[in-house]
Amino acid sequence: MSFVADPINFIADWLSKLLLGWGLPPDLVMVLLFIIGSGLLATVAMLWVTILIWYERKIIGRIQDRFGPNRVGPYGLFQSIADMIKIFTKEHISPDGVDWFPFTIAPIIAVGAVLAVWAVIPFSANFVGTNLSVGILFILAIGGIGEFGIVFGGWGSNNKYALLSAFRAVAQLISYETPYVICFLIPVMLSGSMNLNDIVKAQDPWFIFLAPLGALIFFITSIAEVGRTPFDLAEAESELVAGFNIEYSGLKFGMFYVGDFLHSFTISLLFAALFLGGWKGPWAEQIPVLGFVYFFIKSSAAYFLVILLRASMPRFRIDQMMDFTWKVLTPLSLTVVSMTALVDKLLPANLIWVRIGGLILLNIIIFIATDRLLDIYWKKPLFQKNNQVEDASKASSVKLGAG
Amino acid sequence: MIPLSWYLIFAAILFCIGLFGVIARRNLMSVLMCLELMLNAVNINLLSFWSYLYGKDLQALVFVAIIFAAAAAETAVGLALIISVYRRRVTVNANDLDMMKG
Amino acid sequence: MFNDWIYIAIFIVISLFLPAAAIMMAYFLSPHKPNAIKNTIYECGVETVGDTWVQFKVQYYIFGLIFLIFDVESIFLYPWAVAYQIMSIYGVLEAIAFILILVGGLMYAWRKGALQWI
Amino acid sequence: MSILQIIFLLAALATLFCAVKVVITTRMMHSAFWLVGALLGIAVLFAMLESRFFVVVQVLVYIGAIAILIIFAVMLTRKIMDENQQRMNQLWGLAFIPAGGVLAGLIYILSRWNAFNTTARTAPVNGEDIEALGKALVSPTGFMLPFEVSSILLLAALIGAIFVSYDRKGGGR
Repeated sequence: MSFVADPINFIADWLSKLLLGWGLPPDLVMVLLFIIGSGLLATVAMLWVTILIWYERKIIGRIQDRFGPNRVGPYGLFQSIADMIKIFTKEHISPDGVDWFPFTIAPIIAVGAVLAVWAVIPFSANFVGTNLSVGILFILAIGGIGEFGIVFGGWGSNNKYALLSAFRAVAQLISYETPYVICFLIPVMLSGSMNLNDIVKAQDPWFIFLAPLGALIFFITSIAEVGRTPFDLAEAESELVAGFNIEYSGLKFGMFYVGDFLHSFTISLLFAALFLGGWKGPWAEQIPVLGFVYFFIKSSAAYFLVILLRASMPRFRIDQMMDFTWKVLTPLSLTVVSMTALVDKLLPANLIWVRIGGLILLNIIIFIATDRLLDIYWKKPLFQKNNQVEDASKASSVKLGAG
Repeated sequence: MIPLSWYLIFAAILFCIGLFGVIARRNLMSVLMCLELMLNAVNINLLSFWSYLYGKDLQALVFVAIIFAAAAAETAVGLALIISVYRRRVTVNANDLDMMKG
Repeated sequence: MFNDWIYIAIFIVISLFLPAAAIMMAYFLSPHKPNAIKNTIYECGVETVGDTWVQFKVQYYIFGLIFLIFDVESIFLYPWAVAYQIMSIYGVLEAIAFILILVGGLMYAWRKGALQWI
Repeated sequence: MSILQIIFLLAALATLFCAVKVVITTRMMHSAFWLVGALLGIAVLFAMLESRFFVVVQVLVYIGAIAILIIFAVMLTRKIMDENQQRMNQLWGLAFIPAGGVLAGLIYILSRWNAFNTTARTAPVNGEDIEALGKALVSPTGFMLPFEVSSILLLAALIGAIFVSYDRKGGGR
């Protein structure tokens, strides 16, 4: 193992040998290495947010025919650092009658619950925080804790707008979590493991080729989980004054912002790891640094798509949004999971091209059938006659067509 | 190593705290939360028996999964009943529900 | 091995500690000049009367309910998905029956109009 | 005392403290928040029992779904729950008798059992075998019946809860 091929494990080995050489007990050395490693990873993730904000502002600026930040540093690269220094010196106002503990802990949970996901993401063949055998469910569970950041924030603020929008946000999150949880079944099923590194290793054809519809639903629902445009109803400025974080100021507000950006990059990482082959690529097994680069490129591409959607889509209306998840995405994801399971079992596992062809054909059939059903449903509602339903299904058929 | 008895005593205490709450609290919501505590105590018991005595078997695990499903069903129906009662009577206190009294 | 949980615990503690430390640092760096007007709760127009009680719809509960049922379904479906590679076609058919039974519940909610956001 | 024992005691005491707070807190919302704390503590204990799957399931289902549902229901029925309400029944002291009796009886019966103080684990060290669990869930000689019955249980709960709580006109208050 040379330094160039795999610097992180090289340094870790060197450090553990050094510490063991000092006569420390092995358990203590392990815990120390864990603390150093996770501390570095979490710090890098937090600082990475400044780059993300710069990247997003630059791209959105270009899309809107502006320059974006271009004053501080080369290409405006230090703009977010300047913003960070500014927000550090802003006053923390805690209004009268706040519920102190939930109010304080809400921004911490909002960031921590996103950051904790990074513990199980495989960044390269042998650089992964921990090989937790239930990694997928861990990610889902951490997402469930993230909802409490919003509930605590809304409840603790002692403000009716904050409370109302917090519960709207949570209703949205849990509604989109239903197809999200079901979609996670597809990579687990195709790889036979819940360990993220095993899932990446099992992607001989990338899973996006075996389950394109699953990847699409995953992408849509994970954007809704973050709460970005077009699903940013939680902080719809024109409807609910500012969302659940209205009473927050200073860095406490900034932490919600940081959590938001970090979350949208984290879903790009997950999308790349689950459907785009993660760190897989030519010679990635031998030279782990290459795997890191591949993973970075793939997740940046996914992040670019997320930003593109934000820049080009208008916001949903809340009833359309709820209809879209409950009446389109949930039945569709259940269909995709069960049909993929059935067809993949019937196809011979060793003929790789037959498998890809069969599954893509299946996905196309399901897609066309959904499109037809939505058309029929739009003209003549299946279960009830209501104008709002027609609007919603129209919107969702347009959405599916665009996706 | 931790002896099995610690887990069992812990689960027993948790169960009894839940039982006390179920009997003593007036508010139906609170009664439901205490029921959740009792179900969790049962789950701890099952998993500790699995971990210490029957590690090779799957019965305990399936049982825990079924208890999760039962807890979910119980919460769903219980909360629905509470909401419905609240709508009709504008109270969620167990003592005030006396419509069956002659 | 227990090591994984130790790592996860350390990571969670650190990922809660970092934002907390940043907020603490900002708290000491920032000015503190509270006054009565600044500390009031944000309102459009008049002040809040009484507790911040808002009208709540049963819709929130219905969505939470359906989500709960599908979440519990995942307890059974995730082990099934892990074992998918080594099971026969009958196992897949049973899981499809399992899913279909739950879709019946979704259809009931749909027909009842409970999925409609009012 | 080993480090594991100290971790166990800390987690257990925190869980019991949260459980007591669930029982004695007057504001329902705070009670629900304490319940979340107790559930997290129980997840830590599951992790100490070498279970992998049920730790995350505990967090996913209990905290992510059931606690959220309880919080929604608390919000729905919140109007009459202010602090000046009486939180206990009139004769709440009497509840100590069954609770204490059950506790004493349980500990007495358990302490007469041989395996009570065993420390040897039989569970696999890297968590439960999820693959075997999944295979057993759908095999006719395994747990096929509980698997399908639980889906019917969930269906019944869903239909029943919607039937009871949903009111077509206006959707409730």
